[in-house]
This record gives sequence, structure tokens and C-alpha cells, in this order.
Amino acid sequence: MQGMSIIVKKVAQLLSGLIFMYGIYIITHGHLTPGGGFAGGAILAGSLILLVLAFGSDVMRLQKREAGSSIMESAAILGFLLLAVAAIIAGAGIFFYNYLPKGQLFHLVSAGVIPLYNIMVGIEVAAALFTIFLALVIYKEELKQ
Amino acid sequence: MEIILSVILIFMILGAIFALHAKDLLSALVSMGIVGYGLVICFLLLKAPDLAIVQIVVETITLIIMVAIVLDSTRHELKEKAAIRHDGQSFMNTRLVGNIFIAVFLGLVLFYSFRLASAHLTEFGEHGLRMAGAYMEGAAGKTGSVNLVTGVLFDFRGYDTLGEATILFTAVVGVLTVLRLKGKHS
Amino acid sequence: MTLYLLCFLLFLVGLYGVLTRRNLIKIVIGLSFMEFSIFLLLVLIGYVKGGEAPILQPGMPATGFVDPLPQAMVLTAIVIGLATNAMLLAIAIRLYKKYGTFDIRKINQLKG
Amino acid sequence: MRYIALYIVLFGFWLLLTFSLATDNLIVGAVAALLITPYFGNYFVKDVGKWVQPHRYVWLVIYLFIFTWECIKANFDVAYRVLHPAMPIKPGIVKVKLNLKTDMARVMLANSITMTPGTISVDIVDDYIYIHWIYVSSVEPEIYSRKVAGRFEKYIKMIFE
Repeated sequence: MQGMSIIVKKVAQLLSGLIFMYGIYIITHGHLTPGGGFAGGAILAGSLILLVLAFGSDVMRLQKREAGSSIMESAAILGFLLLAVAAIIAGAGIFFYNYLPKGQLFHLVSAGVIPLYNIMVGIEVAAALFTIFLALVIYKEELKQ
Repeated sequence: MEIILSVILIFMILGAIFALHAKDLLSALVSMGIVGYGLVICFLLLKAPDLAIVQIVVETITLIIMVAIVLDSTRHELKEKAAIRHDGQSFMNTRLVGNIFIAVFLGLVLFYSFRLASAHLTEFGEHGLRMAGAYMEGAAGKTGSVNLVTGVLFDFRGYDTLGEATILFTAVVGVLTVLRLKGKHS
Repeated sequence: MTLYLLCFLLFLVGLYGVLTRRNLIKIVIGLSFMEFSIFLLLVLIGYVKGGEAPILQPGMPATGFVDPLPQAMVLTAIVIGLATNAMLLAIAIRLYKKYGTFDIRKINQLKG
Repeated sequence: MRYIALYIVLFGFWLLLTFSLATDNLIVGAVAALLITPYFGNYFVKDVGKWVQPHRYVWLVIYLFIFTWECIKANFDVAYRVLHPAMPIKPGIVKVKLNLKTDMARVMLANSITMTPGTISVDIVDDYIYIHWIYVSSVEPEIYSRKVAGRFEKYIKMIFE
């Protein structure tokens, strides 16, 4: 897949990192402000998709990235499950029990496990969307050959 | 409030009808964008900012995938379509009466079922869900989360989120399997 | 009640698209219209007149919110809708590679 | 060098977003910026050394005023052309030679031209920029280059080169 014109490339250079940071902000503040794992994960995937669309890349590199994001996705969903299972061991024996201390309201570190769940779901959604996009791009590239 | 929502919904319905009847797939996708972003405005008016954020990003990514990947390789499909429709003109007329009959019958059945179902709905703006009280009163104290939607999503209803994550995982595996052209070892 | 009726009309438009269109991409578009109408209906049911967004503010009373339960359910449903859309698109372009067309009736004729 | 610049930009963006100086907030922002700097550092702009030269910011402020003035003038021009009963438009695409050397300056010139009503930059190919213009007033390259791009070019040269 070849990239786009120099205007798109330069603007993507400047903005992709900031968009990624904004996604992280949405994820980590999911229990305080609107947003959360789903929205933030989609924003992270959007910034990665922007980079791929603007710069383009050859099939080999894309395949490597696809393998990486696929591994990330599996690891994130495994982490989500482990966090939920850990409640059985650490808490009152209830699946999905909020076993960490709640902390104070309106603080960033509060609400027990919910921020960790948010981060896991964010990684999972981002990696899933990026993998789907990369699979479609690789299919298209291989079809051309 | 109700009037604004109705107007936006009417625009969405018009956009949807145009999207289904557009000759060009690209204009169909742009009209689909009208419906999706109209939904974002409806969510904002209905005081659901979480949903608005998710919907606007998801809609954008869907449009990007459709335009950049699907349409890019299949644009020439559109030119064949007009010719086919021209041939089928006389063929359609003989069946037209039957089709209209079926459509009217289906519409009547669906509207009857809507009447039956809407008798159990409360008026717009009145709260009629029984479960909601338990999720709202003192929910911030129970979960520690200021955003009540996140609290419901990850604490009260964690199983649903787990199921959603599983569906997403399955969809990714399915996409990877369907689109694999060459095996790893060939 | 007019809002529920309009939602239902949007659902019917999507259903009409799924039943009558021949192009696979348009069928996917019709399916997503049906999804949209259901999302909107659920959020409409959860709305309370004069309610606030379900997010606490420091120093404000914790009452008078919109119902958070339908919103949380719709939040998962939107992402699931994206996943199913992606799956449908993948199958559609795979079919395009095999038969060279998106027309569903032609695909029916070209069995095998 | 560019990694450090990216880290500072990201951390500043985080502080602007959250707008609080609580300890946990700062720690989370620092860690997040540290995590994403290695990935996006390769893609960030190369010549960040220019960012610390103060005279460029002076020119930037001057340029903002000039740009606003040009924008207002172009707005009235386009409004006149739209409201006039005869619709005196003569659209066309012109090809302008660029005097700017760095990519960043070229991109900023293209963006400025697009932001001004009546002109849209279409593409940059080699040393030429292609611009769609609502009223092509002359076909001489020197005259239309000065009219479309020349008014911004010298200021952008001072800022970005």
C-alpha cells in the first residue's frame, strides 16, 4: 500500500502521537468523565490507522504488525479474564468482585479494579480494530500481486 | 426537545432511503454517514455522552474501512448495474402486483405488532424501568466510579462486557480466517 | 410516541434494504440501519425528562439522572455491531473474489 | 533529540487535557508519554532544533495577523461573487512554483491556501503546487503566483526555514 501526498504525511506526523495520547486520556479517565475503554480503544485504533493510511507500508511489515496486534489482543482479553478470576481468590469468592480499595471519589486512582478493566478493554478494542483493518489491507495487497 | 429529535430522525430516515437507492456505492456510504452522525446528535441530546463518543469514532472507522478497502478495489462493479436493471424491466411488471400485495401485508403485520408492543412502553420522558433504581441510588458509593455507565459496565454487569470482548475476539479470528489467501507454510 | 414510531420506521427502512437490495454492500448498510434504530430506541426508553447525564459532579446532588443501564448495554452493542459489520464485509469481499460480483442473485445462479 | 521533543509535547498535551496538578495525574501522564514515545518517535518531525529559536515565534504571531486579514478580505470577495446576480466566477486550476525548501513550510503554505476562501490546494508534486482558484484573473505565472501564494510565502519562509 503506497502512502498519500506530502501534506497528509506531515500532518499525520504531527498529530498521530497527540491522538494516541488523547485515547489514553479517555481510557484512564473512564471512571471520571465520559468515555472509557471502548471509546478510547477506538481512538487508539484510529490513530494507528491514520499512520498506516498516510505512510503506507509493504506487505511484509504489515504482516509483522498484524501478528503483533493480534498477540496484543489475545493478551489483553486474557488479562481481563485474569483480573476477573483474581476476584475469586482475593475477594469474597464472587466472579467480577471489586476487590481493590475504592479510594476517594473524583480522584484518578479510585474505583478499585474498574480502571484496570478499562485499560484492558481499551487495549483489546484497539488491537481488534487495528487487526481487522490490517487483515483487509493485506488481503487487498496480496490480491494485487 | 421532542420536536428537535423528530426532525433529526426524519432526516436520518430520508438519508437511509437515499443510501439504499443510490446508484453509486460511494454516495450510498456518504448517506450512511448522515444516518450515523445524526445518531450521534441524538445521543448528545438524550444526555448520553459516552455513547456519542463511541458512535462517532466507530462510524468514522467503519466509513474508512468501507471507502478505503472495499470500494477501492470494486468500483467498476457499479457500471454493470444499470444495464441489468434495464433488462429486467418487463420481467418486473408481471410480478409487481404480487410484490405490492406482499409488501402491504408485511407492513400491516409489522405495524400491528408495533401497536401491541408500544402499549407496554411508557411515554417518552417518563421513567418506566424497574431495575434502574438499584443501579442509580448510591451506585457511586458501591462501585467507586463517578461515571455511572462505567460502573454498570464493569461492576454490576461485568458478564456482559466479558461476552462483548469475546464476540470481538471471535470476529477478529473470523476475519483473519476468511481473508487468509496463502497459508503460512506455502 | 411519535419518536418510537419514527424509530420503527427507520427499522423498517433497514429491513426493506436487506430484503430488496441485490448488492451485498447495500445489504450490510441496511443491517447497520436496523442496528442504529434499535440503539436509539433503547436510549429513548431510558431517557428521563429533565434528567442529567449519568456522571456525578462534585457538590451536586446524586439524583435526577438519565437511566445508565440502557446506555451501558448500547455501548457494548455498538462495538459488537462494528465487529459484525467487519465480519460481513470480509465475507462479502471474499465472495467478490470468487464470483467477481456483489450481485446476490448472480451469486445464486453461479452455484459451485 | 526528536524523542525528547515528542515526550515534552505529549506531556504538555496531557497537562492541558487533564488540567490538574495532582500527583497521581502527573505520574500516569509521565508513564503514558514514556510508553508511546518509542513507537511514535520514528514518525515525528525531524528538525526539532528550530523549535527553540524565539524569533520564529515572533514571526508566527505577525503571520497570524496577516493571515486573519487576508482571510477576511477573501471572505468578502467570495461573498461578493456569490451574491452578485451575474455570478462572476472563472474557476480553474493553476500551477505555482514553490520557493520554499522544507516540507513543513510547504505543508503550512498549502494549509494556509486551503484555509483562505476561494482557493484550495489540490496536491504538491515535486516543486509545484496545484491550486484550485475561484476566479483565475490572469494566466501569467508571475502574476498569479504572487496573488495566490506570494502573500504568505515570505512570512512562512521566516517561520519555518
